[in-house]
Amino acid sequence: MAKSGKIFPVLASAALLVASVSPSFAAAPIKIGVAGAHSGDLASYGLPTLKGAELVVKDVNAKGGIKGELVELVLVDEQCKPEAAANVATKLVSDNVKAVIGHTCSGPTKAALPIYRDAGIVAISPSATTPELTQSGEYKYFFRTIASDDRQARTMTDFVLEKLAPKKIAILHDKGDYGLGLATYARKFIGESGKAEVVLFEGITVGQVDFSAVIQKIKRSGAEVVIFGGYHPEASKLVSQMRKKRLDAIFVSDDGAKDEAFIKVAGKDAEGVYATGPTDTTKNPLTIEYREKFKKAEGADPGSFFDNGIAATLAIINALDKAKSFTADDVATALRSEKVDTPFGEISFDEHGDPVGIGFNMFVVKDGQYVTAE
Amino acid sequence: MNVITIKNFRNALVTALWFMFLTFPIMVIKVNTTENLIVWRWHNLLYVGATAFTASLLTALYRQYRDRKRSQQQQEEGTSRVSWNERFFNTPAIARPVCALGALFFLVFPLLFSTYQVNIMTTALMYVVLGLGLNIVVGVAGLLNLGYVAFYAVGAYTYALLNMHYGVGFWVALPLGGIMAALFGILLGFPVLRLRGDYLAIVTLGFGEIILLVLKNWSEFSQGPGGISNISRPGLFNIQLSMEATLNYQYYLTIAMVLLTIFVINRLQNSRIGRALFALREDEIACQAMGIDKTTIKLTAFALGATWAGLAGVFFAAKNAYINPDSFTFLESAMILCIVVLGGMGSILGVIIGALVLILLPEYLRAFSDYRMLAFGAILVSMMIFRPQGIVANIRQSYRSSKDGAP
Amino acid sequence: MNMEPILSVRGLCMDFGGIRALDKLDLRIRAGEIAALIGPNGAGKTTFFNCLTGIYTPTAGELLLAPPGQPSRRLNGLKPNRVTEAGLARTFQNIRLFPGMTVLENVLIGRHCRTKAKILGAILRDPRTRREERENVDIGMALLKKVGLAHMADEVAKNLPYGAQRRLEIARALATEPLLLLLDEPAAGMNPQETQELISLIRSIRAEGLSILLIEHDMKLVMSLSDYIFVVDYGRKIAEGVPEEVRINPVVIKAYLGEEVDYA
Amino acid sequence: MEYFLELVFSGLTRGSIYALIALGYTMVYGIIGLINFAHGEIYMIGAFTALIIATVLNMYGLPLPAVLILAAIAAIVWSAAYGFTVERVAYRPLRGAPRLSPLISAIGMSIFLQNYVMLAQTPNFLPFPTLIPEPAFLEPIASMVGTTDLTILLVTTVVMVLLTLLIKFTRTGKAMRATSQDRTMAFLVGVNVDTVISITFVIGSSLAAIGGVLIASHIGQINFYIGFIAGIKAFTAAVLGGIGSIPGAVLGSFVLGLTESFATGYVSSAYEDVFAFSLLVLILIFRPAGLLGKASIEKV
Repeated sequence: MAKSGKIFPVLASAALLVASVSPSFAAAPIKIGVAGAHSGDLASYGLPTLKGAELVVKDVNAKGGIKGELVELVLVDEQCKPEAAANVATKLVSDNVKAVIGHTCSGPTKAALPIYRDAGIVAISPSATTPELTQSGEYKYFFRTIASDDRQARTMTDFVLEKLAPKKIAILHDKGDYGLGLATYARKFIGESGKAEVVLFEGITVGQVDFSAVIQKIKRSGAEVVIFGGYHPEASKLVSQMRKKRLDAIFVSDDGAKDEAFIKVAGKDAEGVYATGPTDTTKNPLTIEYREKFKKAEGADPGSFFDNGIAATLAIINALDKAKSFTADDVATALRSEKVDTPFGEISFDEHGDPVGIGFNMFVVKDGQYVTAE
Repeated sequence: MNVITIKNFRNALVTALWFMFLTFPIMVIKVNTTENLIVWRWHNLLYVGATAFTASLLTALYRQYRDRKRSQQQQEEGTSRVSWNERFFNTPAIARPVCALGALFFLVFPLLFSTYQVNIMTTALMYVVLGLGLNIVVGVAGLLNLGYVAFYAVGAYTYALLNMHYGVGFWVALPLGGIMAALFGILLGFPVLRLRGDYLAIVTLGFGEIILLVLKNWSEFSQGPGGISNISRPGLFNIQLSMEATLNYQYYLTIAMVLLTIFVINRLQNSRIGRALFALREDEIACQAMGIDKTTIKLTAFALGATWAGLAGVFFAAKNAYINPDSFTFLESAMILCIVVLGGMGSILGVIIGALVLILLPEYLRAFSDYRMLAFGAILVSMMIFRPQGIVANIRQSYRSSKDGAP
Repeated sequence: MNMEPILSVRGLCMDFGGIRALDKLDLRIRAGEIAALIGPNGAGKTTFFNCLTGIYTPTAGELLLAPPGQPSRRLNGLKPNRVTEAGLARTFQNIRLFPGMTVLENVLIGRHCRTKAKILGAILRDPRTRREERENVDIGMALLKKVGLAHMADEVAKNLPYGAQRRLEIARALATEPLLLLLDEPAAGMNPQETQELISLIRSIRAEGLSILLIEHDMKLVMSLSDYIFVVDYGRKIAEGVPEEVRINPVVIKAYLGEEVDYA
Repeated sequence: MEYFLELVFSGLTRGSIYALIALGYTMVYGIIGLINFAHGEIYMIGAFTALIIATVLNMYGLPLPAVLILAAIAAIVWSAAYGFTVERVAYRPLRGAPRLSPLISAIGMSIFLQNYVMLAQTPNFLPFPTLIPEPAFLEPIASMVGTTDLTILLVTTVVMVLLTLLIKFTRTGKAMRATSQDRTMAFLVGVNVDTVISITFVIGSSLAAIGGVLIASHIGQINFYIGFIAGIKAFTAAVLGGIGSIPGAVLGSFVLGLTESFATGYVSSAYEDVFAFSLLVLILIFRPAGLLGKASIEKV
C-alpha cells in the first residue's frame, strides 16, 4: 500500500516533500479508523460510537497499548452517505489503518466493504444491521457487534405469534433500507409459521404530515397487530394518529423506535407499545463504567449504539492484541476464536462475522418506560 | 473616499436591533421538551447584534464603492468594459502558461497526493461533468430543470442493473447509460415543453421525485433502498489492477471524460445548434420568428443535458461500486444547479470552477462540518446579491469571415 | 413591375375573448413592391403581423403565400418557424434581438432555417459543416455590411445604439432569405438622418427583388417609400391605394384626425 | 361506502394542511413571480417559536389558554418578521436580476434557515403538545376525523375567504393586484411597490405560522426539516391549482390531498407521491396554467 514505490523519478523531489510532511513510519502507532456519521442529520447515530471508541482507546493506551504500541484513532465522517463512504474508505486505506470501526449505516458499509476487502483490512460495525453484509459471504473481514435484521425480525415475530397470537397482522415500513428489510423478514417469518395472516404490507412516506388514509386502510383490513419497521419519528406519528382515529390494534416496532424520544413524543399513546431492542445491558459493570465515563466527559447520557460501539472497540483491540500478526486473516481469526468481555457480556463471532452473545429482546412501554416484556 | 456617515451608523444600529429581536426566540432560548429544560443563552444576542451591525456597515461601504465605480464607468462611456476572464483569455502571454500549469497540475495530481485526495478530486471532476451537462439546459437554453438528478440516476442504474444481471462491462454500459438518459430526457421533454419557466421547474422536480420513488419502491426492479453492490469497476484490457491503481485509473478516466465534455460542449456552443439554444434563452418568440423550431431545440437541450447526466451516472456507479437511491435526492439537483449558477451560467470555465469550489470546499472544511451547510446557504444568497453573473461571466465567441483572411 | 400577388389575405378575423381585433381584413401584396399598413394606434396592425407570422392563430380567414413560379401555400395555423421557412421574415415593434449575443451571432440565428448542421456535425466539424459555417459567416458579414454594422460584428447586441439595433433586426430577418419582409415600425425612435439611411436601405432591399410590407407611423416615410398603402382602423380596412389616393381619402383623414383629437 | 368517506376525510385533512402552506406560496408567486423556497422554513420557524414561547410561559406557570394564545401570537409575529427580513435581505436586492437569481437565492435561504434552526436548537425531533381538546360530543365521528383536523379545515376555509375578500375589496388588495399585473405601471400610478411586496410577505408568513402551529399540533412533533418536506408538497398543490390564484391554491391542495388519500386507500401508500406528481404533470399538460390559473398571452 505504500505510496513511495511507484513515484516517477522526475517527481521524486515533490514526493519527498509530501513524505516529509506525513508522519514517518518508524514511530507509527497502531492506527484504527472510526468511520461513520459524525455530522449531518444522522450524526446522533454515529457520534456515540466515536465517543465510545475514544474512551476505550484512552484506557488501552493508559495501560500500554497493543503489543507495546500506542493506539491512534483516525476519525472519518461520511454522514451516512454511500458516495462519501467510498471516499473515506480510501482515505483510511491510504492512512494505513489496521482495522476500521464502522460504518454507522448499512448503505455506506456496503459501499466501503469492497475497498477494505481488497486492501485487506478488518471492519467491525456497531450498527449496520443488513443481513447480507455477513450472510452473503462476500466480506470475510467484516464483523459486527449488533444482531442482524433477520434475527431482530425473528425475535419480533416469535413474540408476536406466541404471546400476542393475533390472526391478522398489518406490516408497515418506512421504505428505508432498515425498515423495509425488517418488514420483509417479518412477512416472510409470519408466512412460514402459518399461524397468522399478513393482511397488509405497505410503505409510508417519511416526513408526511398525515397518515390517516393508511390508518383507515389498516382499520379495514381488520389487523389486530401492526408491525412497523422504521425509526421513532414515524413510529410516534403513526401510533398517535392510530389512537386518534380510534384504532387500538397493538403496535409493535423495532430498535429504531426503542428510544426515549419515542415515549416523550407519543406520550400516553406510547403505553403498551412493543419494541424489540438489544438485551438489557444496564446491569453489566462495563456498561455502567463507560456510561459514567461518558457522562463525566460530555455531561449527558450517551445516545444510540454507545454500548455497541464500546463492544466493537473492545473486540477489535482484543483481536489485534491476540492476533499473530496484523494481517486481516490473522485478526479475523482472532476475532472468531477469542472471547472478549463487553457491555453485552462475553461475546465472540461466528464464521459469518455475526456476534455470538448479543441478542434481542422484546420490550414494552409501561408507565413511560421501556421494560422487558414477558 | 469611503465614509461611514452618521446615517450608515444609525442604519447599522437599527439593523442590529432588528436582528437581535428577530433571532431572540431561536438563538437565545433553547428548549428541550423531552427533558423539560430551558437554557437561556443571552451571549448569543450579543453575537447576533455585533454581526448584524458589522454586516450592515460593510454592505453600506460596498454600496458606496459600487456606485462610485458605476459613475466612473458612466464617465468613461464608450470604452467597453472588459471582465477579468475576458482579459485573461485575450492575453495569451498569461493565459497559456496558466492553462498549461493547470493541465500539468491535474495530470500529475495522483502522483502528488494520497489516494484519498485523488478520490475526492475524482468526485469533484464528476460534478464538473454534471455541471457542464446541466449548463446546456439551464445556462445555455435557459430551461430551469430541478430534476436533473433523475437522469444521473438513470445512467447509474442502467450500468448497475446491466452489470448485475448480464455482467455488462463499463465500456459497453457507458454509451448505453447516456442513451437511456437521453431517452428519458425526451420522454420528460415531450409533455413539459409547453410549460414555461417555473411550471417547467416544478414538473421537472416532480419527475425527479417520481424516479427516486420508483427506485425506492420497486424493489424487484431496482433492489429498493438496499441498493446494488459489487458493481464492476472500469476495466483496462482485462488487467488486474491494485486498488490504488484502479483509483488512479478512474481519476484519469474522469479527466478524459471532463476533457471530452469540454470539447463537445465547446464545439456545440459555437455551432448552429448551440446558437439556437442561446437564442432560446434570450427570447423565445424572436427565436421562433427567426425560423427555429422551439420544440425540437428544447428537446435537443433536454436530451443533451440528460446524456451527460447519464454518462456521469455510469461513472458514479463504477467509481463507488455501490449505489442506492439516497444518492439521487432533490438536494443533489439543487447542488448541481448551484454549481452552474455560482460558476457562471453558460460559461464552461465558470462551471468548472464552481464544481471544484462547491465540492472541494466542504471536503476541506470538515473542521467546521456543522456550519458547512449554513455557510453554503449564506454563500448562495450573497453570491446572487453581489455577483449574480457567477464567478466567471460568459463570453461570446467571435467569428471571423473567410474574407477577412483569418483562419 | 411584376403584378402577381405574393401574399393574399382574405377575410382575416382575430378574436381575443370576445373582442374582435381584426375584422374581415382583405389585402394583396404584389411581388416586388413596398406596401405599407397604416392606421391609428390600436388599429390592429401588430396583431395582423402576429397572425401572419404564426404567433397568433387567426380565428377565421385565409393567408396565402404564393412564391413566384410555385403553387401558393396556406399559412394559417403554421408554427412561427414554419412561416419563416416558407419565406416570411419580420422585425418587431419593440426590438427583440438576442441581447446577450453578438451582432454577428444574431444574424447567424437568422441562418438557422436555411442550414442543416446537426449535433454530430457540430461535434465532429466535418468538411460539410465547416463549409456551411463558413458560408454562414460570409453571408452574415455581407448582410452586416449592407446595414452598416460590419465593424461592430463582435459587439454584444445590447450595447448597440438604438438605430443600429433596428438595422440589425432587419439584417437578421434578411438572413432567413425571405420572399416577403415584414417591418414593424422600423423608423420608430430614429432621428431624421437615421431615418434617411433606413429609407435607402429599404429601397436597396427591394432592388434585390424582395417584397416588403411595413407598419409605420412616420407618414413622411410611408408616403415617400411605399408603392401601395392599406389603412386599417378598429381592425377593419378602411382604405387602400397608392400614396396619392390615400393622402386625400376623407375616411383616412377622419380616422387620423379623430386620433389626434383624442390626444389633444 | 364508509371506507370511501373515511378516505375523503383523510384527503381533506391532508389537503387543508397543504393549503395552509400553499396559500403563502401562491401569494408571493402572484406578486413577484418567485418560487419562495424559504416559505416552508418560515412555517417551520413558526412552529418552533410557538413551542419555545409556550414552554417558557408554561414554566412560569401561566394558565393554559393564555399560554396557547400568547404562543400563537408570538409565532405569527416572529414568522412575519422572518418573512419580511428574508424578502429584504435575499430577494429585494435581486429585483430585475435574471429570473434564476432570486430562485437560487431562495434555495440558499432555505438551506440557511434549516441549518440555523438545527444548530441553534436541535437536530432531533421535539414533542409538540396537542393544543385542541377533543370534546365528547365529537366522539361519534372521531374515528373518521379529529378535532384538530376539523379546526385545520375550518381555519383554511376562513383564511381563504378572508384573503379573497382582502384582495378583492381593500385598498391594499387592489395595490397587490396592480403590482402583480404590472409592477412598473403600478409604481407609475402611485402604488408603493416595496410596501406592497413587504405586506405580501408578512401576510404569507403569518399564514405559514398559523399553519405551523396547527400542523405541528396535528403531527405532535417538529424538527428543522419539516418545512422542506411540507413545502415541496404545498408548492406542488399551489401549482396544480394555478399558482397566483388564492382559491386555486386551496382547490389544488384538496385535489392533491384526495389523490394521495385514494392512492393509499385503493392502491398503495408506497406510491402516493408518484400519483401526486403524475397528476401534476397530467394537469399541467392539459391546463398549462393549472386548474384555476389564467393562461397569459405574451405581448409581442
